[in-house]
Amino acid sequence: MQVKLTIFRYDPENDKKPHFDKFTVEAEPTDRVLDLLEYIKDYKDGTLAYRRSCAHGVCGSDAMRINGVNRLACKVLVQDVGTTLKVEPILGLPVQRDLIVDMEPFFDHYKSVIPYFVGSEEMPQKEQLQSPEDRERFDDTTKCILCGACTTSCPSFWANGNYVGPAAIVNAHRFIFDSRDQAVVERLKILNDQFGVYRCHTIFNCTDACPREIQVTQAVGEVKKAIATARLD
Amino acid sequence: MALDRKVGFWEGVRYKGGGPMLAWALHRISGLGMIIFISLHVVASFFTQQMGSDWAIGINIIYESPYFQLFIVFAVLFHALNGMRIIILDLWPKMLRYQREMTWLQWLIFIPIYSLTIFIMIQRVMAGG
Amino acid sequence: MKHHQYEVVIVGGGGAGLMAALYASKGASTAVISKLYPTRSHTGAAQGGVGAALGNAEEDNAEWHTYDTVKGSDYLGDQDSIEFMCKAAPEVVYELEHMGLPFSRNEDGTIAQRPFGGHTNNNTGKPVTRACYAADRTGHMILQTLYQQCIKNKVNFYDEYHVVDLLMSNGAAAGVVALELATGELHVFHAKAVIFATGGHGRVWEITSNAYAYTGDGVAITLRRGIPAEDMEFFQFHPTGIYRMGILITEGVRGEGGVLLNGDGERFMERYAPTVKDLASRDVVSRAMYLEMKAGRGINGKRYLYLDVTPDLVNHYATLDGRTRPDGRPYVTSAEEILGKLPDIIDFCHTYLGVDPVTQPMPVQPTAHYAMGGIPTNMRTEVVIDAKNKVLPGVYAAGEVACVSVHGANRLGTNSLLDLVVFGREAGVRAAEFAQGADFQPLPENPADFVRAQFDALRNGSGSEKAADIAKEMKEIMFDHVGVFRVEEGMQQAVEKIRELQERFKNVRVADEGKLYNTELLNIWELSNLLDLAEVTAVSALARKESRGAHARDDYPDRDDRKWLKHTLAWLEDGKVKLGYKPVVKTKYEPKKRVY
Amino acid sequence: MQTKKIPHPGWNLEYMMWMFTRLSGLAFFFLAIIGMAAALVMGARNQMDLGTLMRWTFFPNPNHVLDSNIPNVDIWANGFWQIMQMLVIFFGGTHGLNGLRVVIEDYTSRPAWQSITRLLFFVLWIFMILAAVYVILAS
Ligand SMILES: Cc1cc2nc3c(=O)[nH]c(=O)nc-3n(C[C@H](O)[C@H](O)[C@H](O)COP(=O)(O)OP(=O)(O)OC[C@H]3O[C@@H](n4cnc5c(N)ncnc54)[C@H](O)[C@@H]3O)c2cc1C
Ligand code: HEM
Ligand code: SF4
Ligand code: F3S
Ligand code: FES
Repeated sequence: MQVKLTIFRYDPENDKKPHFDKFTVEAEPTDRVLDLLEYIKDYKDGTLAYRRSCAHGVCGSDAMRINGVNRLACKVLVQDVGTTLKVEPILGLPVQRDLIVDMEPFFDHYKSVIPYFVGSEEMPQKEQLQSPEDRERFDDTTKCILCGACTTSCPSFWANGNYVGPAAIVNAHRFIFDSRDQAVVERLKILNDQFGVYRCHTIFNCTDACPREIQVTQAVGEVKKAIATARLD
Repeated sequence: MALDRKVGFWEGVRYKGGGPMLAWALHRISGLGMIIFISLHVVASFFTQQMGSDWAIGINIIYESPYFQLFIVFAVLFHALNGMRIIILDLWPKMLRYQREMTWLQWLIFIPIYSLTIFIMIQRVMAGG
Repeated sequence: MKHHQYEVVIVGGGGAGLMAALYASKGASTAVISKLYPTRSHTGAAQGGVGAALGNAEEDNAEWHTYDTVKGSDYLGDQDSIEFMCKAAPEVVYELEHMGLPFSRNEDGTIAQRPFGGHTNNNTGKPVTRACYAADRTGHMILQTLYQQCIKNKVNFYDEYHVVDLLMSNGAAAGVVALELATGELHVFHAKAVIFATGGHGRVWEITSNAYAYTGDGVAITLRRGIPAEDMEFFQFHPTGIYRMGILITEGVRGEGGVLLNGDGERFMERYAPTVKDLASRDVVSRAMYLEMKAGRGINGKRYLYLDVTPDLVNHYATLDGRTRPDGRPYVTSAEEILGKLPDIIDFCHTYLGVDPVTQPMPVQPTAHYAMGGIPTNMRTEVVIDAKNKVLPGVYAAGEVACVSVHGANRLGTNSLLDLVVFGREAGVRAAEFAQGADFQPLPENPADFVRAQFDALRNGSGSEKAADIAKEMKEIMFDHVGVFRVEEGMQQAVEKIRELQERFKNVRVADEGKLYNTELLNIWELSNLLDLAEVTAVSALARKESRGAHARDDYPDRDDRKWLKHTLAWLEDGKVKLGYKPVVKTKYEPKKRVY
Repeated sequence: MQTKKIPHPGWNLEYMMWMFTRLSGLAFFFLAIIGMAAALVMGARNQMDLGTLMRWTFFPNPNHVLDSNIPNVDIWANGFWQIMQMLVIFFGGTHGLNGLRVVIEDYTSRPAWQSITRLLFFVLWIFMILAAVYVILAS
């Protein structure tokens, strides 16, 4: 079958303004959108720039807007999105070239929420015990691959780049609800802030966009509740 | 050199969000609608009462017009129902998994009530009220 | 051109690189340079588990682990290194756990473990639970945890900097040259010690589980600088890649009781490995699959087989095998258990195949997976450059890019993640030690010239050839002739073809003249690396006239310990491959016939 | 996982207003139900002009229902309803003005702007409450 792609192009060295390029490629229904981009880069226009690595949805390189929603190009098949495609960079981060955006602000927010385990520094003799239930409690948010699809789908983040964004909250949640961690309150203090959880208005685009099917809004909600009630449950 | 991060209004609108995004937009619009209306109204009442000034009457005419009433009923009803949904979700974040169902339910409650209201209002207008 | 100076520079931000960074930064100023954001590294794709004889659920010990690894390596692994790694395993796993790694748990709160191919109880020969796992996302958790700890310890990162050359002066490391993707600018990193941790090169083959980024940059760079590559003919083909896509389906599926079936619905592994059956080591299973398909017993005669984990079938065979849980209860699984233990696999199958593994079998074929070979190092991760193991001062390698060699001719599942953390740590510690006792070597004059010449060649080609065509032809010929099964003729053809492609490559031209994010330039440069590695692989393979581990030849079906119990070293000199050999380190395990 | 108590992460404007928004949201429901029931009992049934009904419900003030055809509005003018009116106006005004503040702060990231808007809102809020209280007590 033939697939028509309209792709966002912007090269700061040559273009004043972004524009769209059209390509038509032959494809199988089970091809990934990433396969089409690869084909275009290989045979039609080598200057098309985007990120990719694993090609199966686990590294988080290729979040982009495909037909109006954030997706990983390697995790949508042609048969899922149809034969006319519009491919654009994710919103709310500066576009550096074509589909590549500057992820630094995103990672800065991530780094601001103590996204690491805080425990004792001693060299361990054995593992710290944790029951399967306690482990299960934060399983969902351990899956995050930092692709940025959630944060850049969030109207609150578009409006205000200071908002830490759902991805950062998801990663804080991963530690807040880990029974072994010892910096829970510090994280909650950081998120109990104007640019923390309160900029989330349950818009849910994040959950819809998450390629790892993390219940992002639920994670944000659980953090809000933990702050509101000073309880973890 | 990179393109600005600003997301324009239309850019945002073009993002294909789901029902909850629509609900959020409507919640915002209705909330703002109500507060602006009420503020004006309070100020107007104040002036009417104090100095019987005329412009308050002008405002009263606006909000007594059927179109405005349609809007304000919509705003109150939608905002109340949607607000309730948000409060429930805040209390039980686990319900967020059933978000889709909740949104359906909300519209299921909203539509009959609002239709009935419109029906009554139209009836009144027809009856020459 | 910008200059930077760090005592230790680490090339690669995957599991090995980050582990090295954590340790090196404790004793020396350290920078991690990575062409991908560290969290995009391929370690994140690893699924099944990290091997360590914790003995949490049943009896196990490091000795058994050592023996299994030696046997798995088809006796080509260096036994001192293997012993070192297996002994260190429990300790690093506990360390990872203390860094917050969310392992799955047993009822008693200890780290959960599952069986994996080739890992056995040495008394009974039955599979043992040795792979410590976090659902089927173990690599993801390791990568995230290490990155998180690096943030905590304020490690310096240069993300999306593509290292393109190694600098040496006076026969020792002087630094690296890197291209900053965002600006196209070249940076020179002046360093006392350089650690390579750039991962593998599976993109040489057509069907592969490996990422686009797996282009063997580390090995290619060092080859160009006169450092040999070791055991390149040994490349692991994982038995279960998703048909045509190569996406990996973890061995953990078979660990949970999944079974391979041929077109007749027969569980053919019983014929090839009567004791452990589907859990034989990977070379054995891949070869068996190849034979089945060759005999026309693929599904509908096609080149794939079924991997089946539907609970009924699993329970049926578990009963036949008399399989029990570690506590002695008979093994009975359920759809929920499978969903809980293999969530990502199920997701992949839904997304890419439209198949639900809980009710349907998955179509699989062997897929190029792991480089046992790489930059030769000793047990201390120091890079060695000849048959006498002469150390190249200041250059280190760890992870998949290195050949210690702990995997020999065939790597056991779960041993790679272990390799990363054990030798990554070792590299960090050693490099920092080295840096404390050494001075900076002077930088060579015009340090970026060698790289500029390479790039200029790519920019000024005639343009009569397309890089994509060359890549495609290379991948196909390598998969067909230097793949699971190999014969003289085929490999000869492959070598010739690769040489032809090398020639044609000179006519390739980079169309993109921009500086910012010129991904085309880098992709084509990476292709030149792949071509070099393909050539080295094919030549090394052609020379080795025996079958051992992943190197399985139709024309020499037996292992020949008398002639071939030795490591291959390959140099690239003036575009020609020169081979040499060095002995295998043996401590207590004498080579035996390998049966599972 | 069991419920675990943790130290409170701290009170601040954003936290308090978040809580207040939810609580006042709930309160509106009760106020509305009481107000509406009373209005219906007291004669709004015969009228059913929605605008009027709503004004009764939310702001039961004689002033408010002047243009209805219910002659006797004196029963509204007692202490109980005055308190109800004040509650409604306090909750409504605070909830709504705070909502407006939230919306504006969603779209402004400059700290300087923020202090100005906050001050403005504070003044507006006080004025609105005072005005409403005055209207209630004066009628
Ligand atoms: C699908 C899959 C499943 C696997 N499952 C398991 C398993 O269950 N158990 C197990 O033990 N092993 C498993 N493995 C193997 C194991 O995951 C890998 O061998 C291992 O992760 C390699 O780690 P690394 O640190 O060496 O490299 P990587 O994690 O890949 O890191 C390489 C790093 O080098 C950087 N880099 C590369 N080239 C350059 C350059 N030129 N300049 C700068 N930086 C560069 C990259 O950006 C990246 O950060 C699996 C592998 C795959 C592909
Ligand atoms: C039953 C009645 C009401 C309920 C349950 C309710 C509930 C809520 C909730 C939960 C929010 C927070 C939304 C969020 O954080 O995303 C909110 C916001 C808001 N409310 Fe109400 N509310 C009610 C009545 C009112 C009234 C009467 C007004 C007007 C005076 C009002 C004006 C606003 C405004 C302006 C906002 C901010 C909108 C936004 O942030 O998007 N609400 N309401
Ligand atoms: S939560 Fe999901 S969408 Fe957001 S960064 Fe993580 S994986 Fe991506
Ligand atoms: S889209 Fe944004 S507003 Fe909240 S629910 Fe998700 S973070
Ligand atoms: S390429 Fe890795 S997530 Fe798509």
